[in-house]
Amino acid sequence: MWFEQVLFFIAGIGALAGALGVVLLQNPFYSVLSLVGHLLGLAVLFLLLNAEFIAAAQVVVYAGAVMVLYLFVVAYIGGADEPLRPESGGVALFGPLFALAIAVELCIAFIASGLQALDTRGADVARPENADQFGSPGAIGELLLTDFLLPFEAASFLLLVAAVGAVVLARRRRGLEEPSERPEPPTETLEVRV
Amino acid sequence: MDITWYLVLSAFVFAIGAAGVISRRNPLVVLLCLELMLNAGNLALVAFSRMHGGEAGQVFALVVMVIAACEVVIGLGIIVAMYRNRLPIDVDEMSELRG
Amino acid sequence: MSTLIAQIQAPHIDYKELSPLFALAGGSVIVLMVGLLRSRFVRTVAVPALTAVALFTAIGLTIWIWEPGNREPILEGALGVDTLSLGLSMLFYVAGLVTIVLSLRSTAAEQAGHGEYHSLLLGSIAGMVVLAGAESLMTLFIGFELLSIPLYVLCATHLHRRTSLEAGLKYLVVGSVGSATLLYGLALVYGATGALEFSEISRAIGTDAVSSSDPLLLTGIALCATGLAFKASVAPFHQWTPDVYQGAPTPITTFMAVATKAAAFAVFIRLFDHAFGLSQLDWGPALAVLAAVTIVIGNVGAIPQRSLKRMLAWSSVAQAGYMLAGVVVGTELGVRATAFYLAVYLLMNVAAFAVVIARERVSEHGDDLRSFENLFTISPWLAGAMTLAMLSLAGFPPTAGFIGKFYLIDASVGGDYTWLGIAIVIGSVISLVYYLRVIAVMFMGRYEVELPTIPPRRVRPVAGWSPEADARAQPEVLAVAVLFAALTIAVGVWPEPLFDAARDVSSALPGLH
Amino acid sequence: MSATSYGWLVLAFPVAGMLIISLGWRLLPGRLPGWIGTAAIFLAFLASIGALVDLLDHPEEERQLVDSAWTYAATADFSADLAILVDPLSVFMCLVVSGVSFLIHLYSVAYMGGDRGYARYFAYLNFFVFSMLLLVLAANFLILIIGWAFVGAASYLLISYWYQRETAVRAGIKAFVINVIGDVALVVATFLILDHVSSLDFLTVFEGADRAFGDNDGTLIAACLLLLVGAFAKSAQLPLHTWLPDAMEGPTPVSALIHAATMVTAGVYLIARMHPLFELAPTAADVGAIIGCATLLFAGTVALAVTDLKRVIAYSTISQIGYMVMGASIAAYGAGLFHLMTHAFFKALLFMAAGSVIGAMAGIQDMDRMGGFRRAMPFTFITFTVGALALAGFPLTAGFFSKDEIIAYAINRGDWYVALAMLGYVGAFLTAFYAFRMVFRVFLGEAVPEARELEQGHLAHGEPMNPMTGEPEDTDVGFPGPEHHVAERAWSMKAAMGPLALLSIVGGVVAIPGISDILEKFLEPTFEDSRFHDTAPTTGAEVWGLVAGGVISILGIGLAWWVYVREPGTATRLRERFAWLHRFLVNKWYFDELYEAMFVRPAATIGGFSRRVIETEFVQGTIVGGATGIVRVGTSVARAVQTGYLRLYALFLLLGVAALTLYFLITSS
Amino acid sequence: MTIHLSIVLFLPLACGLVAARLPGRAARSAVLAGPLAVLAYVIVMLVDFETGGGLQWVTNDEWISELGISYKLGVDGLNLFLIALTAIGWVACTFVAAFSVVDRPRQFFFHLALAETAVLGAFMAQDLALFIVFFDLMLVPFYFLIGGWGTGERVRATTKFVIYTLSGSLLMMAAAIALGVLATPDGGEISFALSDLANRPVAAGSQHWIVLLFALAFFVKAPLFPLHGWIPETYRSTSIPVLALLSGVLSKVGVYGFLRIVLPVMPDGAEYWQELFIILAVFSILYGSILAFSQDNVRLVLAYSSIAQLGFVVLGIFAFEEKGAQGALFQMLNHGLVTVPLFLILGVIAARARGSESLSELGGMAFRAPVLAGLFLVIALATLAMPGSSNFVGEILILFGAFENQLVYGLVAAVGVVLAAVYMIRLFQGTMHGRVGPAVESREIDRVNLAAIAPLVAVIVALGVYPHFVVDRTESDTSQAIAKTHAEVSVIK
Repeated sequence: MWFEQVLFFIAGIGALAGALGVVLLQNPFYSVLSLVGHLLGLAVLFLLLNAEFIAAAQVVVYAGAVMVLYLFVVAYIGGADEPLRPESGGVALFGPLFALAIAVELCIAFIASGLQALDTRGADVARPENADQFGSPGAIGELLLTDFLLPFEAASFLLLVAAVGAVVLARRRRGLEEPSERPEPPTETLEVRV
Repeated sequence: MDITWYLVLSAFVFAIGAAGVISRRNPLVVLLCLELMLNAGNLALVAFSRMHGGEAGQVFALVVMVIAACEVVIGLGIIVAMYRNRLPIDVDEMSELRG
Repeated sequence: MSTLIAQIQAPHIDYKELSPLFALAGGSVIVLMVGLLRSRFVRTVAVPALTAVALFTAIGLTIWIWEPGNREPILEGALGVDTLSLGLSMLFYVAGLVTIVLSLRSTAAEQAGHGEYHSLLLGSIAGMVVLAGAESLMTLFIGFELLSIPLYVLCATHLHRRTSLEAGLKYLVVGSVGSATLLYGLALVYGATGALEFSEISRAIGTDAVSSSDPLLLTGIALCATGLAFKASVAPFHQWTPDVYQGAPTPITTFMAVATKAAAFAVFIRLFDHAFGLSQLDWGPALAVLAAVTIVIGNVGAIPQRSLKRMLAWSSVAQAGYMLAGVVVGTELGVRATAFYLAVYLLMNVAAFAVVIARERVSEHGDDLRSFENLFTISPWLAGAMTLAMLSLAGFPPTAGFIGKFYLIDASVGGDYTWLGIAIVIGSVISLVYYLRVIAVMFMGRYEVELPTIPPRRVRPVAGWSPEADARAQPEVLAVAVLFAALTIAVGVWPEPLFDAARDVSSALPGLH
Repeated sequence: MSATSYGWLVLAFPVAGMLIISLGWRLLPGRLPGWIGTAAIFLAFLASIGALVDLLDHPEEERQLVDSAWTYAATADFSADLAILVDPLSVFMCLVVSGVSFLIHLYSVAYMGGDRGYARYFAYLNFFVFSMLLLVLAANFLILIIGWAFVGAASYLLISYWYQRETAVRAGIKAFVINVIGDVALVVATFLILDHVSSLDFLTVFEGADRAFGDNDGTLIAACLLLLVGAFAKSAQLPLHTWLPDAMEGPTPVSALIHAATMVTAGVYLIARMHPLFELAPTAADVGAIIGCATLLFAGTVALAVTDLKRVIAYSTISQIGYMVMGASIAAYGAGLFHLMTHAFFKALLFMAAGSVIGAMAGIQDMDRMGGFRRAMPFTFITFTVGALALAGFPLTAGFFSKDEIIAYAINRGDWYVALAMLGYVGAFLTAFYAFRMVFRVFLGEAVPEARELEQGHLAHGEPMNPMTGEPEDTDVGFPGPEHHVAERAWSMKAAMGPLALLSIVGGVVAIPGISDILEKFLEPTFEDSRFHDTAPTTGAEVWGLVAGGVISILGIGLAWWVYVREPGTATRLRERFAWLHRFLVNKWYFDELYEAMFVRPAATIGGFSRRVIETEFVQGTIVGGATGIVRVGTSVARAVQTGYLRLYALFLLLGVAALTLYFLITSS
Repeated sequence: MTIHLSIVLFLPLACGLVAARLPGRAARSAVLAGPLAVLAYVIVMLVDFETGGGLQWVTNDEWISELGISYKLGVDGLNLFLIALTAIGWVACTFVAAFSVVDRPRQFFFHLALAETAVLGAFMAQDLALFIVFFDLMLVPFYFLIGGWGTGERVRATTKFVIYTLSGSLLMMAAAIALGVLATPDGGEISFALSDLANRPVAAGSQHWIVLLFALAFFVKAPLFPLHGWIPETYRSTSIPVLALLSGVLSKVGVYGFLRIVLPVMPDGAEYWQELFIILAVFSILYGSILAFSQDNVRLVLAYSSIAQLGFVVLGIFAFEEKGAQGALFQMLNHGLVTVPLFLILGVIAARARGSESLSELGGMAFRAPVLAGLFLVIALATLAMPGSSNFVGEILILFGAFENQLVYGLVAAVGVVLAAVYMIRLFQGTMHGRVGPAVESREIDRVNLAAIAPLVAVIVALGVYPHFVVDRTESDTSQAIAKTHAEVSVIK
């Protein structure tokens, strides 16, 4: 199965690179773009895992719509370059360190785990011809309407709520542009005993 | 390819996202990093669903995408509101509440 | 295609059991629509009224479907509609009602638009109900987000106020990190057990498929714990709490303080004491340590606070620690104690926050301690309510707080976590410093009371300059304060009913000893 | 009426007097309180006589009557009634106490006439008499201790009666504390006895003692020594004597009554009362004897040097009680009590006379400032001289018989007791000397201005001042008050001193060797069980002893005459010659300084130390401060971490995740 | 006749509530009504009390079955006289307060009344949890009374007082719960009723630490060295009537707990710590006395003297000997009876010295106030356990009890008796005798205080004449309380 392996490595490296790009690129604009790359890489990986529908959704909805939204906002507020701040040394140093630690711990968990299945290519998901294949839109759709009806409905409701929220936050209002009308309070310098 | 490979990959994506949240100051990028972390979760879910041979994980992943989108929307909304209030778009400037 | 449709047999939907959720979701939509009407009356009176109606309906339905004992989850094992979820949902509803009342004159509602404001509130409550009833990992996560996302917005609804936005952003970012961690944990659990339903998971754990202390499983549990601990603001995942509580509009703070915590603990109980029950020996000690740390951190953190909201935030951290003790022991008694304390916690905090709101709306010091100077002479009722709330939080008899602490210590001792009981005690001793200070300020005036120094920086007392300050007298706030203060006493003297409720709640979980 | 009911009456009258006076003090005009008090005591005296008469009706062996009013306190094996024991000893004491007290009350009626606290004075005085009678009538240890402490309290109150005098106040607390030490010793002794005999009643204990304790049993010795401590504290024996000289701060009648005639002799009574125990523990008894002997010598020497009139008498009291303690300790109970009685007579007399003199001196007590009062106040002169003669044991006076009987007993006991006897004679010589040192210096020689003024017929009124420190005082409280009195002018004082003078002369008749042994016979029932019953000296021996004693006392008086009258300069020359000795004696052997250094100052130091160091450093600093410190540290940490920087929060969140995961990985199999 | 303890218990609170609504004059009488009614009830109790009859007038109702907490009240020899003490003390202090100028009188008297209810409850409670409830409830009114009507650094003082006491009592709560849980047999219902706990012995091992935590709470309350850190500030800044109750009555609740709870329920634990506690007690006696006579402020003299006095009480209890326990119980009553008037007199004195309370400025007051001096004298002599006072009976019983098995400690404690004489006489002379102090203008005691103090003095004297009245009624129950403990005889003796 060399073909699959090659594809995995290409896609995996792509995904990792995209992720790193998000973090390391200074201009948010480029960060967004590299995230798109990352998503595409993931999509390929999903395909390798026989998740066609998810892969498709990933590309269409995520890499497409959501990222466009991002780009709009970036454009709206003008994504200025931001140097990775040198002075907050503690954060700059420990952040990656802890992140790495977590990654390592997770890997240890995967490797040390007693589950045999981890070291297989996964269960046999071959199905009879007339039925929907594993991960196909039909299968997912069926699940959404049967087993996972509640999450499905809840998710839709969540989308509604999120929309409302977005409206609340981003709607233009009178008096929002000019700074708040009440005067700044005097700086309090009470001297009180500790 | 063994499932473990995918999981390890997801673990590293998760870590990268976390590192990004910690080290980036631009809230927009911070949101992107959050996306990364969620995607790592997605990858793990899909991988596991492949491992167990049930689509539940995939459906979960789908739901997560929805949720991720919602978070993005709200996040962007807050950022826009900040921008409207002429607040600096920099998480380090948002440190009035402390102590 | 038609054949395909034919194959799908739609799941049986038990509308009776889902009715409260429908009430909430429907309510939120209706409120949203009504809120679009222009008339001021509609927006300021009808909308809150409708919201209240929705909540009362939910309460009524909940009582209607109330049935103790362990019950099968509905919708293919997605949602558990049992006394555990129903009982705690009651707390959400009450918290929601309180929030409505407290927001009546709040400028936050004005700015967000009453319709949106209230529909978001209902949405969040719906999320809580889902979360409390979650019987599968997916439901859990979705409920988690459905509860959080509206809150992110609500925190930021004081769009004029920088701190409000700051609170919103902080809550969003840190919260998303938390939920991402939770998600990853859920993924790992799914991977380890191959199931999403809690019942399946608990069945899977310990079988030859996965041992009760498999690294993958435990790592998953660890990440889940982190996520939930974050929501329950358990140290060291508590840091967002003070900032967000302080920055958010006070009615929302009230709601978060009481309802979110309840939801978080609901799912804590369900996930850990039910799904992961078999690994209790593994996660018990860890969570116990977390609880102890939380108790200490929360209490010492509250001592130097001048902003009441901030102080209450820290104290809520400490309280989370107390309640976690009830979860840790993983016994039925523990569940009862936690549930009981959640209710008591609601009473005490609502009373306290109501007084804070009443003050910050009239005093130029906002929620700073100084706005409580000699409150007793200014408004004895407010002072009385605050005093009772503080005494109860500090655990003085004959208030509910005393019974609650007693119950928790009882549980932790019964669960062989005596040292945790001692930790609770030590925590309460430390807490006296700041609770008593509030009382002293109200009754004995500040001229002798030692106030903590404000942090060494240019400080702008948040609420002191919050738009709340220009509101008029608020009888409804006073009423809330007095009512809940009275309840703390009532429960303290006659806790039996609440005990029965707690007993029902705990009866929902099978296999607890 | 039975003897016991007389006994209750003896107690009742003084109480009644006290209550009437103290509750009605506002209403009682002029000297009425004084008369009420005096009457009360007189009735008590009559009641004692009644008791005596009734007791004599009983046959010898039935002369120990106990009567209990009610259970005072009873739990477990501890049980005490409020009960009195009427037996010859207690009746004898009652007679002496109430009799002398009556006369002194009579004296005080006039003497204290000018004092603002007149009613308070008599209330206290009645309270004292009541306490003293309770002490002697007590039928068990608890009641004894109560009386014991009551007399201490009364003495305290009367010592610092002129409470605006710093010296009086200080003397008061000194006396009180030393008395309490005695009380505590008694309590512990009582416990030891109760623990073995499991009873508090005297008679039961005395019967059970020889069964409960072996001969010279260690515990019993301890108990008896503790009893002795109690006795010494009360009777001002070494080393607990220091309070008595200071007690002279009290009004002179008080010194006469409490600090000479009655209370201070309670120690002797105690030893006599406890004789069954002491005889079982001879070691303890010997200790008592030795200390008594030491005390009588020590006090005698000091009395030679001190010039304050009242203090000289005080030291002579200490010394005389030394004789009694010695006597009682060597089983010469009769003799000891005999001397107790005679001493009560002549010492009270001496004090009264001294009081009269001090009155004439307008409150001055220093002998160096006195002289030549012979003509000015003849009555005082005579009575004082009589008292001095009795004190000096001049042949045929009361003191002559009583003192020498004790010494005779000592000789008769043989072996080393003889040494005690010899020292007793030395003491007798000193006594005779200082007794007449007073007489000669006060009444003979140049007449001082006050004396001459008195001869002109009016009393001297000096500036009111503290006789000790000489600092001026306000007259409203503190002697001499607006006016003051001398025997020559107040008949009641005369009426009190006359009988005493008579008794000092003829008091001896109750026990003259070979002629009368009334006292012996009367006390027989109490002491018949004494194992030294037959060691009483023969009449012949006693007569020889009397001769020796007489000679010695005459020699002493003669020497005093030679030093102070014949060659007036001698005293000063001696003083220069032996300056060091004189300083040593004038400073009372530096006992006060010693105690100051040993107890008072250390206590103060410890107090200061604990206040400054333990309280502040340990209790407040370490315990309180430590706890708060820890909390404070935690607070600052929690606050420092709460930086408000979102990214740091995320950082800590991740840190938590990492740590938690790590823990779980470690626990995982 | 039957006495409903609940009525006795809640009467003061009821009257306090009523008084808080009435106008000034009526309020005063309403305020006095509560304590007086309680006193009347108590007198009936004393008459009606059946000697050696065990628990009497028991009220026993379910309260919180879930937690096994029952509302059980009862009176026996152990608490009969402490209840009486509470009643008397409150009458006296409320009376004095009612006739003196108090700002915000209604609040003040409400808290005073609440405090009486709490204290009575703590004494009557026959259920461990109920005891703790009242034990903690006591703090609330006193927090306000000290902080709201005190002087000087009052808030600091009251905070310190409450935190100090509560840290003790909360630990005790944890220990109590542990006790209840551990005592519950498998399948049995948890119960905190003392009668049940006494019949459900806990393993000696766990008794040890439980007793330690209990002792912590009680020693803080008493207080005993070294847990008396709250004493100086609190005593300095508490108003007189409150302080009289705080020192005279409240301090007894803790030591009472030993007799009521610790010894009967956890004898092994008590024995385990006997030596340590006795040492603490003896040290407190000496330490308290020494500090008492090296203080200049009268309040502090009394403060430290009470440390010494309670040291005696603890010594008596932990002698594990009938006489000792008997004396301890008696001494609790006596100390309360003398402390309350002592503080009231201090108030009178301060009123005559322009508020000065330091011995260096006082003195010579007896001159124009003989009655005051007389009362003070009697009380002072009683305080220093003058033979003939009931304090002496108490103390001698304690000492005898200590001598029985702990002779050496007993002897050391006996030194404390002498020291007591020193500081009390010093106090009496420093205020009444000596030259008239600079700040003093000597006036006779006023009628109100006279009316409050004289009866107390009468009681003191009466008990001195007939102490058996108390001993007789308490004897059987005290011996019951210590029956389970066996003192191991220390090497000496």
